[in-house]
Amino acid sequence: MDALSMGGYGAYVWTCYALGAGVLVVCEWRARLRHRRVYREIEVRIKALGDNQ
Amino acid sequence: MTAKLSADGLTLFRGERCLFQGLSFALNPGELLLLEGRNGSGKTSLMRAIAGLIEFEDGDVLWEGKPIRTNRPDFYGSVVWMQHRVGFKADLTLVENLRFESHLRAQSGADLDVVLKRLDIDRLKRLPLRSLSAGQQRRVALARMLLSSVPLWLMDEPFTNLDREGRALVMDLTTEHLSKGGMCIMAAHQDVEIGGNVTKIELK
Amino acid sequence: MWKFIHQLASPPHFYRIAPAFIRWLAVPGLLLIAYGTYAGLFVAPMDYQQGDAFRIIYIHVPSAYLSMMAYMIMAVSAGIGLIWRIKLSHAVAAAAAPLGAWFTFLALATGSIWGKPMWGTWWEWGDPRLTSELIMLFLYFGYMALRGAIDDTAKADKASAVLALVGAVNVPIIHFSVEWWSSLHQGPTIIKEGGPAMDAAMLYPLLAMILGFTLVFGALLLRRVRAEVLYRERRTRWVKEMILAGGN
Amino acid sequence: MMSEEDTVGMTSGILGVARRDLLLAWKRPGDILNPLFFFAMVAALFPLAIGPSPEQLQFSGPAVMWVAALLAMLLSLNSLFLSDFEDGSLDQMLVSPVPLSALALGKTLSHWLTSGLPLVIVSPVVAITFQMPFAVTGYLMVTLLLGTISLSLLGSIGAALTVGLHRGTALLSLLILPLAMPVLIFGARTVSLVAAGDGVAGGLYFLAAYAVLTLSFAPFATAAALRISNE
Repeated sequence: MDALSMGGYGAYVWTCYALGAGVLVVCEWRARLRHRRVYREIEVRIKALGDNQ
Repeated sequence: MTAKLSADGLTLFRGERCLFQGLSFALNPGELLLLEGRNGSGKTSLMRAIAGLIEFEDGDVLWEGKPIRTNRPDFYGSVVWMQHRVGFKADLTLVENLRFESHLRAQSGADLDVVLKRLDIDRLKRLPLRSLSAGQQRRVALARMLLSSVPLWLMDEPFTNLDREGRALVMDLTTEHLSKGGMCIMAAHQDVEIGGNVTKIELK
Repeated sequence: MWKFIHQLASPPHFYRIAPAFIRWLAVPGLLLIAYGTYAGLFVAPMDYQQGDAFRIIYIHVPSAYLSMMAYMIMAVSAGIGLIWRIKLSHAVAAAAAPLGAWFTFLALATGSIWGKPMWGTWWEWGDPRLTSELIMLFLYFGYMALRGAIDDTAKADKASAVLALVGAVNVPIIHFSVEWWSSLHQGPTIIKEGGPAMDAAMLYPLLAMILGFTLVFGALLLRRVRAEVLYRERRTRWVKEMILAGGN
Repeated sequence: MMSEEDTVGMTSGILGVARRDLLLAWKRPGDILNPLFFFAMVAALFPLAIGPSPEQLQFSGPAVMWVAALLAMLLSLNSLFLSDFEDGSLDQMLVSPVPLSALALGKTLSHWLTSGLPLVIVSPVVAITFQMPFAVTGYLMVTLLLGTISLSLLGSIGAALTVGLHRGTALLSLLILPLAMPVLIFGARTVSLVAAGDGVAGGLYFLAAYAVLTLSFAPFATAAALRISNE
């Protein structure tokens, strides 16, 4: 419990580490999301063009 | 012998659309290059690209054998550009507008009054450009070309807004320019009757 | 050497080999962060002035460093793209901006949280570093807004590259002027985050965190660049063939 | 008889464009006056918001006037290249042997003469309402004189980048304001320092050096941006 309370600064310290982890996760997630969206868009277009030809 | 102006393997995209691919041409003194095609076929884009205002996807336009992209001052010192938007200030008078031209490119030293008389706009000298009709503004743009002393005329749709008389005037002036060893690239969707050495490019 | 760079800069090749690079950056990076977090939180001794609150610097310093680093990467690759017309480097610049903005945000948030117990306020204008970071965030916003406002990718690349270069000239000046400005301010005394005489047990976790964050940043950057490359090459034959073959 | 180099050159390009734009401004005085009115009105908003206490006004005067000046400059920047872009004059400037950076510098020069310099000239009038002593007003004018040069030059880059874009005004502010912070900091703080009776040489040197620095790179950045924006 002592380790968690960080000499009374626990809330500040843990918030910062959570934020750090959060930013890393969000960046990774946004990058994957963007990739997936672009991929889908191209896939749909290629399929649609394939039907026309 | 290298041509004065030449192009090899030009490819141009506008947005997602490919306007043309692998286009080539050559132009020498006394010659006219005529770009034909319906509206929206990419004539204006090609003209703007030759003028160096937009970039080709592939290929280069060469002026005296050197790509214009890297030799802009050389090329631009020999060109005058006429397009749909005439490039004059509506608030300035005809004379004030033409006087500014001398800061942009070499002038032939031709007498202003003679040139304006020939174009039949000498009465409008002191009027601000906004009070001129579209056709009269086109004639002022022609005055810009006559007052300059450059060999290459780039004209995008020079006949727009001109009456029959005006169109004949453009053709006469161009023929005259070519006969003096000048060059011209013209984009037009009307029939053009210009004597001399004409090459045509049809855009689809 | 040149051939290697040229090959790497070819979009299909980059797209194929990027996942391997991402793995090789992310795994050691995450391991370093794990070690740094553990050692920083539980092993490093308490700072006698700041108490346990100083442990925030293990997040704050790497993110502040990366916010500058990302701007530099962005400006340099934008410059390369503008001068040598390498499409991949424009993609790198486009990918670096949002990441840089996120790390700048992290540096600001942690700096502000650190400031609360230290200065008693969430925001202290007297601290030049926080103020610089704030302006940095505005610079990133401007860059991304300009990119977002131009539809044509090639045009957006070139216009934003000019902005990135102008910004890069200004960043040191902004830094300097904020420094000068706060030196006039007679506010609360600012405790320096870690002096030169830092205990080894405090220093090693910090170095591990900086290196780990940098590696993970590299991995994130590559992942974003990969998505950018795919978008930019969407009309090409290799993308079509890859997607028809069900590749990833 | 002048040679070609004399008639079509850098100096002639800079001065020719500047003269044309000044002539245009002369025919449309509203373009000069509107930012000035804006400057005076923003400066008047603050006393109304802060309250009439002379001490407080005297204290916040330099900062308020500098912020107002910065916003007024920003307001006038939006139209810097817009009409040239719309009527095709920009095309004519691009297709010219005169370096585009020289023409851009000419435009910036006339922008400064029609928006920066008038601000400097009317600033003493506004300063009176802030109870600013004469000596301090003198320094305010000097910092504005040096600072607005940088603002015009930096602003021309932003104006060139955003010309032809929708939502141009808001975007322009977003691009330029962070870059303008050093000018604001040194401008406003230097005047505040004078008011407090401190030394000022450092701030003035910085503003002068920054003006020279922006003068050395802004025209080229503006030219590059114009070429890109006009595509």
